[in-house]
Amino acid sequence: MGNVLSKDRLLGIVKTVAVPAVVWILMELICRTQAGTSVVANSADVRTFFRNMVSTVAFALAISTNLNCGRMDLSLGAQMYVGTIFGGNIALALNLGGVGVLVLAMLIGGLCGLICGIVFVNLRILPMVLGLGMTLLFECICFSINNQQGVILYGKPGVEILSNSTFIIFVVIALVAVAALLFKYSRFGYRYRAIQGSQKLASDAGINIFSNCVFCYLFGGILVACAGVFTTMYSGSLAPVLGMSSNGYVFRNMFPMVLGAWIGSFSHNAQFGVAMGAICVNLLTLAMSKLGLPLNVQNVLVYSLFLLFIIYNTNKRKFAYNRAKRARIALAKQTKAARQPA
Amino acid sequence: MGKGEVLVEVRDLCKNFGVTVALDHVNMQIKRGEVRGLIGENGSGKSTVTTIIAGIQQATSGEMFYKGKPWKPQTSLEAVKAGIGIIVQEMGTIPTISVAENIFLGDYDKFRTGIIINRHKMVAAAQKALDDIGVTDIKAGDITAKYNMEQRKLIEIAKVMAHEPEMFVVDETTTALSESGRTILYNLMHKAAAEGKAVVMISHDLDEIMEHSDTLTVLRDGVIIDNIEKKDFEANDIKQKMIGREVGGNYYRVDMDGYEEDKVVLKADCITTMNNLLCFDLELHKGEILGIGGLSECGMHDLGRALYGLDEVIDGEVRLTKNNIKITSSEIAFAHGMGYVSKNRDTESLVMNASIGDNIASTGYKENRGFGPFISNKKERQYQQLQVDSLAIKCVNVFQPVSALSGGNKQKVVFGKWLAADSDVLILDCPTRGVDIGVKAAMYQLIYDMKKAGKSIVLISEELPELCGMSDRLLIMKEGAVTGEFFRKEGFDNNALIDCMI
Amino acid sequence: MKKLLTILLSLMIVIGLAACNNSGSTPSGEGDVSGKSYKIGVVEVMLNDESVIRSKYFKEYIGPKYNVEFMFSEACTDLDSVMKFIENAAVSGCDAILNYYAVGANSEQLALLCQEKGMILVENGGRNAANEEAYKNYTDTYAGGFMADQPDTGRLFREYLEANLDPTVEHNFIVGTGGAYQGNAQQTEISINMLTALQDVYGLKYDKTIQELIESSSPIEATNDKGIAIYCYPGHATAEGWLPGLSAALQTGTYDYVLMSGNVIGNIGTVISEAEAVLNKDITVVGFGSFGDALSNAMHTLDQFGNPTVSMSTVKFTTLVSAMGFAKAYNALTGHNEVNIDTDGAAFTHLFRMNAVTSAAELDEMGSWDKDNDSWVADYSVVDSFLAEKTPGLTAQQFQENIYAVNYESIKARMQ
Amino acid sequence: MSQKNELTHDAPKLTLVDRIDIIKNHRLFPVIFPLSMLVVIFLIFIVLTGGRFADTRVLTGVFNQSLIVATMATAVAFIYSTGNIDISVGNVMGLAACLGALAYQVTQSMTVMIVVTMAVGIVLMMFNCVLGLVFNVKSAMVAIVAMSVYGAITSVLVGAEPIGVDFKACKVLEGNFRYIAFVLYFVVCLLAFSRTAIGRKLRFIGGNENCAEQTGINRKKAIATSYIFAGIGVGLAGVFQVLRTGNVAQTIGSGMGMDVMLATVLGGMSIFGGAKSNTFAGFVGAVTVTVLNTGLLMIGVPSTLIQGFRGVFFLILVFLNSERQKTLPSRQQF
Repeated sequence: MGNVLSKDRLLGIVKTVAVPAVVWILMELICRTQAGTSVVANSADVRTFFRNMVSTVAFALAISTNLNCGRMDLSLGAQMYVGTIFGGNIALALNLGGVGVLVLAMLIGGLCGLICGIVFVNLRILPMVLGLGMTLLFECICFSINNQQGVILYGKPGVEILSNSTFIIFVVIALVAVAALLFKYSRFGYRYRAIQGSQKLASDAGINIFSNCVFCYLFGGILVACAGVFTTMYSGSLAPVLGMSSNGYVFRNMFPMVLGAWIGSFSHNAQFGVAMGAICVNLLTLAMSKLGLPLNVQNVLVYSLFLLFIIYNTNKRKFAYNRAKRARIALAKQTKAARQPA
Repeated sequence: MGKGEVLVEVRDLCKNFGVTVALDHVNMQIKRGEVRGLIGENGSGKSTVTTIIAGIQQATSGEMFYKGKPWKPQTSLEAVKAGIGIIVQEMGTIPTISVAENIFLGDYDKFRTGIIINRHKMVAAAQKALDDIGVTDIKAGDITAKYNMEQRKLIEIAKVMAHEPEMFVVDETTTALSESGRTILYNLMHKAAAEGKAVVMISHDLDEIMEHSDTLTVLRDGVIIDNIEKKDFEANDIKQKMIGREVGGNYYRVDMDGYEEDKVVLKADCITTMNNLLCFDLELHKGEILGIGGLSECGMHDLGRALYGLDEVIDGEVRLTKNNIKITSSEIAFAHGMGYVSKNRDTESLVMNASIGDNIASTGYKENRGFGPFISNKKERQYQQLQVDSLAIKCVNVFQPVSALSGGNKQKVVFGKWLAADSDVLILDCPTRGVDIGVKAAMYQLIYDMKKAGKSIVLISEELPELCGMSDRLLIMKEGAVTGEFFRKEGFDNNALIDCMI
Repeated sequence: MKKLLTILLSLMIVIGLAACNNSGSTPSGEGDVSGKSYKIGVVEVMLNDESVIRSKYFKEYIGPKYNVEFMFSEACTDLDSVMKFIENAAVSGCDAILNYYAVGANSEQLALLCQEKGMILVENGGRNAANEEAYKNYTDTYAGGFMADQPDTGRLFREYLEANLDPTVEHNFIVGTGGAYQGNAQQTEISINMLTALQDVYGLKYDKTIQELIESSSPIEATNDKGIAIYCYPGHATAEGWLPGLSAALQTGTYDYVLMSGNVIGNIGTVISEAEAVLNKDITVVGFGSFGDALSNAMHTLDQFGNPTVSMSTVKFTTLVSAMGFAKAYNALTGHNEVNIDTDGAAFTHLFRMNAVTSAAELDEMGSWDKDNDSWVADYSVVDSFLAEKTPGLTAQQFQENIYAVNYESIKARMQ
Repeated sequence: MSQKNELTHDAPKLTLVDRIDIIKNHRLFPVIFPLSMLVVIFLIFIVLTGGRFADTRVLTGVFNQSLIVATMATAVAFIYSTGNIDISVGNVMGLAACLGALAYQVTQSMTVMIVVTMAVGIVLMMFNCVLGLVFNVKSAMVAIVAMSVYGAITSVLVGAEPIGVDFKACKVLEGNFRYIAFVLYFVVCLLAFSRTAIGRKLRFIGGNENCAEQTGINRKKAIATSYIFAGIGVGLAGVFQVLRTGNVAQTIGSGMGMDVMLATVLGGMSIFGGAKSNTFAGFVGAVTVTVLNTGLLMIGVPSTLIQGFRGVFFLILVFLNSERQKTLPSRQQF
């Protein structure tokens, strides 16, 4: 019994890891033949890859935190800006170094998430609508306070650690582990799943659905700020934006999130799945940049793939259904034939 | 601990929902060692009082005492921990989580070491809880969605029993259970009572409640009408107390009217669906009430859906003989004069937050057209008002949202919608489920009137008396096939019917 | 709870509004009381360091002195939002519009709109085929444009490249064309300047026209007769995939000069230094920037070879450019429209010269100038020299000369 | 005893909250509330600007500026009423306008431009719809993808220079044509939505899909109809956009999907759809947003803060206009 289970589980893990592996091989082949280079050719590529991956993992996890409960938080992008810009600047001013930037940004991001969550459980308007309003508000705050200045991380003393591959891997593992621990094994996670299934029943059973939800928002805020720090580390600086353009980050990270949910379903570990999904999407992005494709074409390609994937994902049951249907029709014909002579 | 000792006492309990009074100064004592039956029409307050005791909702005013001490639970978990459990009427399990998580819903702390919940410990404890109530075919580690509705109800029972309650409430649970499940539940109830615990049982089924309860409390409009000891149980008396007026012993039809046996209106020719039905044949005649009965999983509900084009018919065909129309979708079925009342009233038959009028008018978009494609306000208003008046739907006006109505009135709106549509063929799937006796009688009259008007009706029901009372012809199904056909003119033999079911 | 929340949120608004009314300084009577007061609407394209300085300069420095009120737009990214702002400015009582969203094709339309609303229009841009109509036919309300002196900017790049390129070593270039493919006027100008400078320095000839090269939305190799690899790379640093693309190009090891037309100096540092580390090769960055933290940071941060991340950047003094725009509008408003008219009767385009910064020291010196009310490059004396009201007999050409007179040396002398 | 049942007898005294609830539950509340809020905001601005806000120039300006978003918001109401969401309408409009402008450049005919823009608008919306209906992809997901893909295509098609349409020719059409077209479309939508089976069916589907199916409503047909109506509106908005600006730039329509959603919700439409849906929510919302923008600018609020005010107003209004549930709202479509 135990043996069978672990075999299943092993197979699941293998499948989970196989997806990014297949994507990597595919991208490698395309790059080798078309551009003559490897997808990940040198240490700079490795670093780029890891850095983008940690941002994607963090952001995608943040989206899934609320989305899995039917809450689409559009303000995550704006929270990222507030967290990164304020946290980063405060940490730099206090000379706290790279880890300080990360921690402070996550703190402020968490604060934004917390505010968003508290407003949500009190107003109880649709999460997507709330997200719109909060985006407007957060962007405005981010822009107006601090005189429209963003945060510059490039060349600042002590932030090199944020570019260190080992550190980044550590962060990725820590994020996935903490998220998995929280959502899979902790009491919070058990409650979260119950609420996910039915708010009313969970609430009747004495689970505080409101504090659980606020915590989700809090966690989301922390994660996006983490994503923001690594994004900024790569792009050197982050300038505040207006006009809901911060939403772009949310849409952009939907693909790794949805892909991750699918991959994660093999091994029943959504968080690990999101990490794998992030790897896939980042390999794709990296490969496209190696090929020197125009940005618009890259955009169209990525989103078309996204579309194809969701089409597959929503329709995969149809194949099994059709197979079962054919079998059943055959059975019906048989039964009919058997009846006729009688 | 002794039997007869008062375990729970409620004094002057009141509960208002806005302006509606649900409980009006209710006093009640629940004693150890007894099975207390609660009976009353929909909205009489029987579920309200028990849910307040069990902490699911709070009273507007009044006091409660539990084991002699004041009792004011804020959550059901608090009540459960203190020893009061409730098996609720609605689905009380969450399908997306494991059976074990459902059994210990919200009560995870005892399996916690550090911040980690010990899943193995929880599954083992849950498995034990299932074993304790005598359920062996459910694995506690599985996801709940794997199990059917009846099994999920058993999981709920295990959940309540796992906390070893001093008192537990069984709220309309048996309707969801098959014979074996009921046996399990009845045994648990009587065993608990024998051990000096208290059991409260709520049911619409008079026979059931008379058989299994020791004392019976009758509620009407939030007021306790009477407490009756087992020796004084008398069906007609109880009914009268429930409704507040004299009712005849039988509210079914009494006639022996026939139907046009040679005129088939709807014909299912060797239909097969993905679930349950395999090469199923059926003929419905003009003016016929065709009863279809069986256990809930026998495929009769699927049959209803398939006939109306809701479930895909993958082989064979359903045809309306009048225009020789093949029914492949509900759109076609509706367009050619068919109607369907689902057994899931709130989730399928009504738009809850739409008004009564909108719900009724939904079948009349075509008829109510005035000029060109535009719907005439006047015609539509008449269409709605006619049904509201003739069915005596209790409401302020037709603009009131359906969600504010009681169960019986909701069902009246559903009927009104189809009456207005003047459908020739009606498929009624459990039309009287969760409806109180008064409305039930009205429904039966309507069904009979429709028959008289030459309509053909498929009546699918899990209640045998209803089927026997109303059908011209009765088909009993088992595992997707007809196991018995009975005719009104020949009289229905209950034992023969049950034999065909099991 | 519900009521409390509503009240709280409403309070936020009220307090916010009150705060705004206090901060929104109205021109007080302390300046020259020359009678009439004016209101000018400013269409901003991007809200950045430049717009912050401009806003401060206009509101705190120019406003009180010349009795002018200013009103700023949100970031206008399309013509529709520009038109909305102009319409709102008109009903808010504006007399002139300073438009930084200048796309040639829109000029005539905006000129017409402003004419209908009875407002003066000044645009950040120059005369070209697309806006010929506006320059010719709307001179009574269209006060012309102001822009960088293109050939001069090209000269700055050329001089820098000539001085620094080692003719014995083969050099290859990445030219970031930025938003040129989307019609961004400034980035188009600078991209052209850069490509022309390369042409001049090497005496090469591109296989395609420069216009074709900069308008390509996909990366394109600017093949030429001298066999020098020049990679035109379009896009903004904020777009997803732009940085990885740049990184990929750098890591081919081909290129050692990066010329950037867009203001991306704050964004490319990491990519450059990582490429340098991998290839162990110095990569020189030449770009365009504005005074501020980003440029200062890039100039001060040394790479592993001891060179600043950005070796050379052209810069402009925001207040000088802003003062030009203001002066053109003010001249038109005060009845001195002749200053905005060219000899051929069309509206005049006034030009300013950029400065090249090649070291942190230089940057620090200039950067300290245009910072606050006591250090503006375009102080009252400069602005007065642009205004016909204050400088009697001012002509369009004289105005232009006065702009050129504000250069590195003259400012330095003044600041000391 | 039986009298206990009657509401009048023994009824508890109504608290303020109860009274508010009664008002909020009134069937016309979702219609009247946003309108009255618009009037209130309007009056506040008239007071704050010392009457300048009531100027006809301001009013026509407000109407002109809200026209494009209003048209699209009216259009998406059809989609929202079934519980679907489409935030890609901005980019659909952009691409439609772009192709329309290209058609104009080829033919130099305004009519061709209008026809092409409208047609492309309808075709693209139908494409979104087909992805949802045939492949069962959630409409919000389709929209996210469509938004990016259409945006990228527009950007490639437009290139460096905006695609110009003779703005003088536009100007001729801009005034009356726009008003007539908008009013026509608005009235048709209003009638179709509230007075024909089309709107009833859509609301019914939004209220309960299962019930709608059992009442013989073909969900796919109805939703396809809703996308066609939406497509017409979006195409029309594209035409208005071209007429207003006289050219099509790369960024056309980007981010407008969000503005449209904001306006629709502000006007009192629920993203859940269902019984309380209406078509003029979009118009009211679009006008409210414009009034806010114009008014705040006129009373001298710095442009960088206007967005923040918009956010707070938005949250307050939506909050006041929505029913507060016992549990937290969530939505599988998001």
